[in-house]
Amino acid sequence: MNDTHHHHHHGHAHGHDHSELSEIELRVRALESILVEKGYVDPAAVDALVETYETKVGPRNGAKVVAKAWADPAFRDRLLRDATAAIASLGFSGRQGEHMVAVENTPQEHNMVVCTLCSCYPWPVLGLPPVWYKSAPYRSRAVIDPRGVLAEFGVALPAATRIRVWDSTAEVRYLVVPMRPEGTEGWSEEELAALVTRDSMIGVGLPLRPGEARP
Amino acid sequence: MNDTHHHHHHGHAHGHDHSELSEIELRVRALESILVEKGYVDPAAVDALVETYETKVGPRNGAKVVAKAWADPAFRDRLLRDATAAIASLGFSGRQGEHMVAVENTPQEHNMVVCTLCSCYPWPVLGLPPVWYKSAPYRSRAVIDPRGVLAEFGVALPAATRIRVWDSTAEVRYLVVPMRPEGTEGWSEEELAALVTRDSMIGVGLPLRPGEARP
Amino acid sequence: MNGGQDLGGMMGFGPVQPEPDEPWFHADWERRALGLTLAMGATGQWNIDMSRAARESLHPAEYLSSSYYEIWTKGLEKLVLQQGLVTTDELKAGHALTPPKPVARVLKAESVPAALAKGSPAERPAAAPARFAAGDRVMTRVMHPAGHTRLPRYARGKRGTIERVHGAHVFPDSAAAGAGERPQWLYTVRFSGAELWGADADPSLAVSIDAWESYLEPA
Amino acid sequence: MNGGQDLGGMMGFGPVQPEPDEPWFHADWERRALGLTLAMGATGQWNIDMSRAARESLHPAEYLSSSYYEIWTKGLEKLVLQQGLVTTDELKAGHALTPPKPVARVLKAESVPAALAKGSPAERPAAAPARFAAGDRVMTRVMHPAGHTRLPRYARGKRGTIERVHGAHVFPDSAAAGAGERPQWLYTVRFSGAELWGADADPSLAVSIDAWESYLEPA
Repeated sequence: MNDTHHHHHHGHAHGHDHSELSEIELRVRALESILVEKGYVDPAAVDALVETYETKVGPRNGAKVVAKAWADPAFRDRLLRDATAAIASLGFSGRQGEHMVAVENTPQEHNMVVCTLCSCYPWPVLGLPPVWYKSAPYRSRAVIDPRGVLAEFGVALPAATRIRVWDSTAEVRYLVVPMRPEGTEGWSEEELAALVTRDSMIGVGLPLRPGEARP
Repeated sequence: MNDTHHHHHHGHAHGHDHSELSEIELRVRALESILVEKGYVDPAAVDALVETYETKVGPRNGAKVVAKAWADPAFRDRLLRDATAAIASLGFSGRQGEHMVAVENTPQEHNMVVCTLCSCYPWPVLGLPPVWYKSAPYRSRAVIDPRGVLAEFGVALPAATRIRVWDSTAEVRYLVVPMRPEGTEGWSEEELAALVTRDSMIGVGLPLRPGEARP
Repeated sequence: MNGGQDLGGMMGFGPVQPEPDEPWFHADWERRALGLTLAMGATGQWNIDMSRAARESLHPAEYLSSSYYEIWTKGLEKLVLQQGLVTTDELKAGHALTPPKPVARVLKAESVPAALAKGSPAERPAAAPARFAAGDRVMTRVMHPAGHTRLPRYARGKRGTIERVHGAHVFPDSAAAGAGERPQWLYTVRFSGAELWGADADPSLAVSIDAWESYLEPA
Repeated sequence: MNGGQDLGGMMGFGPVQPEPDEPWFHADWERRALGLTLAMGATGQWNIDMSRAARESLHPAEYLSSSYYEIWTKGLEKLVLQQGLVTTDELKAGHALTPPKPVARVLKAESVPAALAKGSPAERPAAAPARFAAGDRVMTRVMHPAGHTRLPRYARGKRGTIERVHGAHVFPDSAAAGAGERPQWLYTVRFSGAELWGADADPSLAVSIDAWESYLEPA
């Protein structure tokens, strides 16, 4: 176990030392060899699955959804009423997005999404979750100390803003629709989408403002 | 961390591999060197503390208390009314036994002691706690599944017997007075004390019966 | 089960630490762990609730000291062993030593896009009308099952308000045990921070969970 | 804090495993860890509640994967660092590199028997009459303090009965924070298994905790 002196960093693969990485690498390799040899798994299917999530699905999908909701009031209404259908109409659907709900930030209420029990996340619109989303610090604190978590992301909301945390305990997946930044009147959906960060769609960040460089 | 293949054994020093023992050995040695060099600790005092708990204090103290309670009704009454004083009258007192409560098993109710939050234990009467008492399996399950725990100690109580678990969350320490075994009429306190196991004074065991060998 | 996965409200893990670059994968084994987990899921030998139950049954110290792809890998090992698809000797050897067991499906590369697009919807026809409607006050059950459940500890025995009615969904507590889908109405239940965490809670906080009907009683 | 130490009702740790021989110590470092912890406690630089708080603040994965003497050792390291008695450089070097800080007492070998016999009683004169009496029905508070507390999670927001009144005892939530002893009446509070664990609890089970007065409200 982790007895390195004063080494209290846990739960991140990149925090592990080399010998442990080798251990898990060997374990995964062994598993793949067995599963392929037994014919349960087509290694080309594994390649295709990995390639899909590494290159084809990601938060630009969600940004298009949000930008359209900002630009098109009828789409926004459909999105808030039936997010699964509205998102599918843009071509995003399927695994880990079968039952979508979109929740809209307002000056009165800020939404934030977590999965305290595992790592539920809306893959078709956001891609795979980042390490921190799946790790104990976020999962443990989002429901009890969301302002403390937001502060670690550099977000300070007005004290009067209510914070609404959605714990994804079922197969429903939540997409936060952040508030449209000021100064974007008349912008195209493409221009708007460039302001929509992944963090803003989880609720741990705010969209970029006009002129603000993507971090 | 512990990634040894299928090595799921945690929380016992003897379950750790050699390299880890060396790590903690080095750590303790470093700490002692510093504390002694700085004059905070007298190494002879450390020796004396260890010697006390290794050779002078142990569950035979508690067995004497229980045997006397069995043999002497007036002592039993004093023990149940003011255990700290009654136990001190036999010469057992001090650290981790400052506030004692004795709880008596009956055919109707069986008592069991745990410290879910750390390892609180009545040192003057039982000595240092065993590893299992301080470990997660016992601490987690004693309060929710005491019959399951008792089964692992080979104890099966009648379904009608109530089980009363004492979680030692303060500086009060609990000593279980088990039921006196049948067939011990007229026995001396010394003879009776030989039947009183440590486990029976925690509530995870029963006293030996006459003729039963000490396990 | 009250295992290492039930993290809501726990403390002591330190700050959230986003990575500056946030790569999708940190090493190739993470890619394979993802792909193998999804491909084996496609065999139909288990459902998603069994997968979660397998991960949750890791010793809590192991769960909490493992990265998520490590948890997936260890969970996948448990599942293939439980289902008799792989033996412990094979895991040790790193090679097949026994004949394969038949599985319902093997996902082929060309079927990947369709399989991902289809997903695995959890909604099912409802056998009865919903017991609760939006606005109803409910109380979550106090329950500590040894098996899988999706009612987190922090939200047990708490009063909240039904906010959304989602339809009847596969009941994980049953599906994880291999006892059938037994669909139940699913609700979003909203709680105040004070109800969950006490008087010292952030007064601006509300938290919701998605809760199956049998987790709830009228309040 | 809701740390790794709060184990009551958790699952997944496997069976209780008594050792056949049950040695007091498994290696000499365990002897030294015990002796050093007790000897440093005698310096008066911290109280028992601070010791517990230090151990509980270990990362939960570390807490749950450490043996108890390891936990004590790591807690002692935290305490000597917090108190400025030792520096991190010294821990790394394994030797003193800076002058000692004055401490209130240094325990000498000849004083060990008397110190152990004296112990550290936690009872204090009561400033006010006890609010509750044996037989009273009480409700434990829902609270999730970031600091040290001795009200376990499983017993928060639960109805029970006062069974014993122990006198006024040092209040750990305060003492651990270095905010003074602030003694409070201490009670044994008894709960039914069903109150703590729900309808599926062992019907023959009752559990008690020892609870300070501010943990309790009339019910």
